[in-house]
Amino acid sequence: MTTSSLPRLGTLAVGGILAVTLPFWVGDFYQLHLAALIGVYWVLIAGLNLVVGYTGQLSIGHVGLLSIGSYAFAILVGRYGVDPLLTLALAGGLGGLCGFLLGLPSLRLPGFYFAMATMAFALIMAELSLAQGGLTGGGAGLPVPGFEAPFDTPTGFYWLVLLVAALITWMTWNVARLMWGRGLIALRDSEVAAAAVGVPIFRLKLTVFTFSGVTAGIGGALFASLQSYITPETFVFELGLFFFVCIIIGGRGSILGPFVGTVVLTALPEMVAPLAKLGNFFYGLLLLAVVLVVPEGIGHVIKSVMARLQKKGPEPKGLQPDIGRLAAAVRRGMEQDMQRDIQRGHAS
Amino acid sequence: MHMGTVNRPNQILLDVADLHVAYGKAEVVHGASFRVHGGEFVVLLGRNGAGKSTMLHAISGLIPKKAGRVTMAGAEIGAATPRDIVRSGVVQVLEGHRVFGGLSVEDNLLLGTYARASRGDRSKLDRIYALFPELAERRTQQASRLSGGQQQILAVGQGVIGDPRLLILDEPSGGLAPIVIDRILDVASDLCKGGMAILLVEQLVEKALRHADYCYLTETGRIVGAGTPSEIQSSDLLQRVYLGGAH
Amino acid sequence: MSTLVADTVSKRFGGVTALSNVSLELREGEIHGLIGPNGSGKTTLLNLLTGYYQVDEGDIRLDGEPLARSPVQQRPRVGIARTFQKPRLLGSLSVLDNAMLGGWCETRAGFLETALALPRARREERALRDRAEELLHGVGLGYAIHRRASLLDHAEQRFLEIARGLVMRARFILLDEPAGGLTEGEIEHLASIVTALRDAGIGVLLVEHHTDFVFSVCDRVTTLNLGRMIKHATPAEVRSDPEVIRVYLGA
Amino acid sequence: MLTVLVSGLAIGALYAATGLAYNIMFSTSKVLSVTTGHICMLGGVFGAYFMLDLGLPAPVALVGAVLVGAAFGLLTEVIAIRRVLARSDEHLWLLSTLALATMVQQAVGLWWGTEPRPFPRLADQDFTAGVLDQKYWLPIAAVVAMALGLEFFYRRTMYGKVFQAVSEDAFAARARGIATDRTRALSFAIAGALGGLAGFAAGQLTFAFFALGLTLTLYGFIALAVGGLGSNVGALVGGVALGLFQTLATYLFGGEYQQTIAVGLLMVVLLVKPEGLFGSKKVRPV
Amino acid sequence: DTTPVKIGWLSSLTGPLSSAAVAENQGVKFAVDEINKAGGIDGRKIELITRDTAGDPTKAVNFAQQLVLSEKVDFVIGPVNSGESLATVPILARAGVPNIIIGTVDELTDPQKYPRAFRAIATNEQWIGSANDYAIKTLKRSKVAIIGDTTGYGTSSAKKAEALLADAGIKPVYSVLIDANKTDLTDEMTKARAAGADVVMPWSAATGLLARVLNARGNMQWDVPVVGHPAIMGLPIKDLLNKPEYWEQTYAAGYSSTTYGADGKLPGPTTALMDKMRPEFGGTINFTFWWVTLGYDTVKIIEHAVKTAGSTDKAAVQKALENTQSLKGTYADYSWGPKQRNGFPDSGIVINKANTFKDGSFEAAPH
Ligand SMILES: Nc1ncnc2c1ncn2[C@@H]1O[C@H](COP(=O)(O)OP(=O)(O)OP(=O)(O)O)[C@@H](O)[C@H]1O
Ligand SMILES: Nc1ncnc2c1ncn2[C@@H]1O[C@H](COP(=O)(O)OP(=O)(O)OP(=O)(O)O)[C@@H](O)[C@H]1O
Ligand SMILES: [Mg+2]
Ligand SMILES: [Mg+2]
Repeated sequence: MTTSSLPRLGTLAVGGILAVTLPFWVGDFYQLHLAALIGVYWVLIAGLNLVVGYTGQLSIGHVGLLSIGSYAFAILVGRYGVDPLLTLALAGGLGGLCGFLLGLPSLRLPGFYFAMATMAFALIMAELSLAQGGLTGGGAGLPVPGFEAPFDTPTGFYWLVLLVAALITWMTWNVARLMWGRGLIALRDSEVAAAAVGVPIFRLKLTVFTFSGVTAGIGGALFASLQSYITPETFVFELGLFFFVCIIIGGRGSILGPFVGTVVLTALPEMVAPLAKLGNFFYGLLLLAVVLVVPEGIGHVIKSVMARLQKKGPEPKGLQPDIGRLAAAVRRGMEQDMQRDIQRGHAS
Repeated sequence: MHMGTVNRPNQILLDVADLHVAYGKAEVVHGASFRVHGGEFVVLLGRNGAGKSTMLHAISGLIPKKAGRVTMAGAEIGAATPRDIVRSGVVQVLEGHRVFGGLSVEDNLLLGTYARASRGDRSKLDRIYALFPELAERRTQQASRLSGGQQQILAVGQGVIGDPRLLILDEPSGGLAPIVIDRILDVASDLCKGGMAILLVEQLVEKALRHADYCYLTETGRIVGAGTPSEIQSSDLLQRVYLGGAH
Repeated sequence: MSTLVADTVSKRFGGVTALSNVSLELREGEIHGLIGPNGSGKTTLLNLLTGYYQVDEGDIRLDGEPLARSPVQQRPRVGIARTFQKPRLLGSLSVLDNAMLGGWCETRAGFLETALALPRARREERALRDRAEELLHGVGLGYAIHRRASLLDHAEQRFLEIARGLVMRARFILLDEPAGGLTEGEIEHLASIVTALRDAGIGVLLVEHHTDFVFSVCDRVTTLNLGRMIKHATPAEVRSDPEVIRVYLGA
Repeated sequence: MLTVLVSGLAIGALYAATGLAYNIMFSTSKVLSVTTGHICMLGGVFGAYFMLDLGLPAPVALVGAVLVGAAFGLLTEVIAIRRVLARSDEHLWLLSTLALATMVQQAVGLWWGTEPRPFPRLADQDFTAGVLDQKYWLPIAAVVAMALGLEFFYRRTMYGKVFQAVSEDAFAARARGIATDRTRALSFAIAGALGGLAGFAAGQLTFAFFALGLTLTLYGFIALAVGGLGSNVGALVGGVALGLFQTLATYLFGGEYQQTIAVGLLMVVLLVKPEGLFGSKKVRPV
Repeated sequence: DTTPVKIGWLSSLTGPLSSAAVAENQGVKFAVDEINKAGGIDGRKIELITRDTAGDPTKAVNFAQQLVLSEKVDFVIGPVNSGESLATVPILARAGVPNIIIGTVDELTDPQKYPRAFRAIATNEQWIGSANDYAIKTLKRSKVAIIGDTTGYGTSSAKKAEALLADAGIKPVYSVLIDANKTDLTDEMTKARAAGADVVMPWSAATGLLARVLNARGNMQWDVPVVGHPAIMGLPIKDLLNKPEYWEQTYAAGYSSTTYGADGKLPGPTTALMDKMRPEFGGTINFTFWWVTLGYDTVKIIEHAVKTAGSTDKAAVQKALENTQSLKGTYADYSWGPKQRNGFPDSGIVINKANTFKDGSFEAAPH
């Protein structure tokens, strides 16, 4: 919601070029695989970030929506031979629909209730995928086909993921910086204030939650393809927790922060074997440390470091109304209002 | 800087010496010293943000002090817990009608006696109800359902029922009807006559001074003047403090 | 002329009758004071006008259109803004963003339009930003536009809430104890702002215990006691009314 | 069929106990701790550890389990709650308790093993007693004792009100001479002790199993939400209702949709009565 | 050529169901050490690269990618659990790396799709089939109650069991899936009895569930045999039983390699390995020893493959394994063929009596 500055654009450009050219300079294909996995996770997390980081709705069960996208992709492409790219879109649509249906009752619930409802949803999805063996292969799971050329190689798949991730990131960035972002943060910080300015609370929550369902569905399809085989055990509850933790550690109300969180939390345990052994203990410890030490998250730390770099002098104080300006602005507003009414009157 | 050398009758009850308080790195009270004598009605005046509430919170042990001595009836309470400070007879009514919204009016009042009687002292209720009849009418009502002003009255009642030796009132007039402000200040005066010392922070300077025995002026975390109400009113210090730049 | 009317409204909470048969007409281009003892129902009336509570009896009308059943979120759409006894702001956002939030109802761009940053979304954003900046300078917060709202002091928060209501293009703005905790100087600023709003044609409802302020700026004053209206007249008449003096002003 | 009812009652008692523990912690902090189920898990695991690995007699082990529970409750408050509440950001406590719960579960898994381990008999009774078996009535008795004890505690002291005052406005409570940190720690310790007791009493039913915690956290919460947050009667009724409902559903339709059914129950109740069966409505908004 | 032979070992050393993996790991490590001490395979040392997947399929996929793409291993052993194996097998197949399979799920092998995946362990079908055979032919029972759990493995095994029974013309009188952590099974067992079951067949790897089946049976004083998953013989079960005698009349598929003969002795190779490894276990063996033999054999199979192929060339290794007949191992004798990827012989399975656990091995069930 702040104006972009030149250094910021520069960083963005360098980051973009690095990301696009990654396959050419990365050490080996394993690292490319990791990069693709990060991208896939990010597709989901970027959408979830609007729900958790901006709207303050603590969904810890997005893994359930992820599994829907995954199974949809595996079944449609694997069994019915639907075009993978088309299925990617279909998976997004299905994820959105399920997000909508899940949100419809649960978004009315207050904080912790909602978190528990999403957790229960993840468990229910696991139950269903086991019980509906005819569709999902039950416990044995399903093989997942890859994409067609040019996305059938690790490099091609990586670029596909990158494209989708970039698109979704851009969309969430737009949402966050424009009017909707304010509305979402208003829901998070003060529902009373939100209602007072006319923000339709439930509709907003439902909209972003549905959007996060779409990204989860798309992410799920990509995830399944990357995994090449899915079983109910792929979609453990801890994975949902992981998404959530990425956002919190990254920092609420920021896009860069959760992205950094996703990268670090995905890559670190793979790179540092002892951490992998500790598994969830490590995530727990990290989460606790962040909550206690930097509750605003990595994103906030980055921001405040930047702010310190471009520090200005002491801030001025002292209310001094400018009545002339005020009256002029109010009058102008009223006139525009009247014109609008008149126009609307003509139209109707 | 003290103007008057007026005779302040009784023994020193509360003695604050060279108090410094900081929020994080920012110090907002820079060495304030003042005294309240037994049975005295003292008013602390100063503009918004001068640090009055901060001083009071520090006295009550609600926020840490950076430096300075606070004694109550000769006993050092600078490092004591809020609980011990309340037990030593200092009770503060916070600004901004802070009551326990989920509890009933009566339970709120009983909590005012908790520090001294851990099972609640019902015997004092009637006196409060007599002082504040609007509370009597609503004794079983949830405090959060009271209007803002009614909550403020309840907060004052909660302080009074604790039967302190020193009652600290931080802007009790906030959100009150003019007539109720007068009543509350009268009640404070009466309590004072009954032997309870009062330390009042107030924006309504004239009303406050009408009841006060002694007055301190604060500015940006310092005490910049003191004296009896008439001394204060006859000097131009008051004007300067409220218009800024009294140094 | 545009009016916001409470027509013989009553409101009960369990056994307590907070309001009974109270009527009030707020006209555009007028400052209307609402005073009364604590618990006399002022905030309740304000809550009825802004939709936080539903009326038990009577009606709320805007320009003759019934409004009583429309929800809170609907009021800003028809031009009714309010401020709170305790300011409700978004501490993590800048002052400008807080003010711009007031423009929610005017923003036509939907979610997808915004996500794809289509021209209309960007255009609306620019227009709103300009307008909010003007109004912030107008209420005197120009120096703090990019500050986090959580860093504002009490008075600044109050003024920001008013600016937010103005960004909303409110035709009526209802202020709940706006002078509470303000210094004399700040109250003067407040008075000049409120007067400017009236002169620009906005209707202002002022719920306030700071009687000097009320009597100096209001065009008309309504007094409540125990949920009933006891006096409705000019400031001078209300001020000298024996009943008002008895229950509210004191000697 | 009788065994179905009794075993439903027994597991429901455990849910109810978890719900009570939630309530106690909630009453001073407005925090719904994710560690609540883990407290019961620790009661079971440590009870088994004391008796089987250390060879202590049952009463000593009971005291030990209760103490471990209380210590963990205390730890939760000190580590995950105190600082977080001081910062007063809405939901940070959810994260900190989640973190602690994850760590505890993983640590117990590493130390105790991820397989369920046995919990010894407490009373001398043959295993053929059917519905009269101790594994059923011990948890039921424990939760009844807990409820009575709590009721007595709240009735005879002002703690109920003090707890609530602390949860609503800790700063103002301190101004009234309430030692808020200590009070909150006390409530967490009590919740921990009672949770430890419940986990111990249900040990034969659940075995000493590291992953019990998260399940109980969920079902205990559902029980509480159904019964009404903040109400102890609600926790009891909700727990028993959920236990019976679940066991009956499994009995009639098999276990494939166990969670779906439990959550379905919750959703229905919340949609009809958002504050739960015995909960109280929200207070004045502005 | 002295470059090391790189073996990737995807093990779930932590997390739920880690006990099998830990035992297998001992066998694997022992075999590697033994071969390396003896100079390696044709002079090439073995380099073992172990990755702990904690049973999580996503981690398993990552590590599988890492092993083949970064570490460029010559072989992969594992993973242990079916869920993770299902996910890694196609990846390893795509990379063309020979994979020694130690999961039992039938879908893991397929000569067309996964030509280089060779299974060493018995299949689920072999386990279930021989248990069914035992219940029907030896015990002469026909009214079967099947109990599965709601995990992936439990559901698919229960389904398989039903299918195999159907082939034998038997429809179970009672069949149910239960949450693996359900606290009490009295009602399910009561229902099974009411349905007239004369044998109970639990297909679940969850220790708690299996113990509760036996406890419920004992508490009800129901005299019915239980024939089921090998986990029901494991030592952890013993501790969870209300009474030791509840373990009577309980049978499961075991292996001839870890079954005491009529003379009270274990087969020669097993005894030999046990004696060699005993110092590592410090005397008695308190886990099912066949996990160790399996782990040991996986490395020996690789040794055989490299020796036969004369290199670690992947195609040559595939050829070598495809032409392996009756390779003598400790756990079993293995034969694979061009169309056969399951190397474990039917004859290697013996039904064991659960409560005869001694030194990690069992007695044969009565005939
Ligand atoms: N919790 C806090 N953290 C940081 N700074 C604070 C905090 N509370 C108050 N301050 C700052 O300390 C200074 C003194 O505030 P204080 O509330 O003590 O003033 P006051 O004299 O009581 O004013 P008022 O009349 O508005 O109540 C102010 O500048 C205020 O911004
Ligand atoms: N939600 C509620 N539930 C129960 N009673 C309520 C509720 N809201 C208001 N009341 C009661 O209605 C009466 C009027 O309250 P209201 O807040 O309107 O008073 P007010 O005039 O704004 O007073 P103040 O000047 O003190 O703010 C009070 O007696 C109050 O206790
Ligand atoms: Mg103050
Ligand atoms: Mg009010």
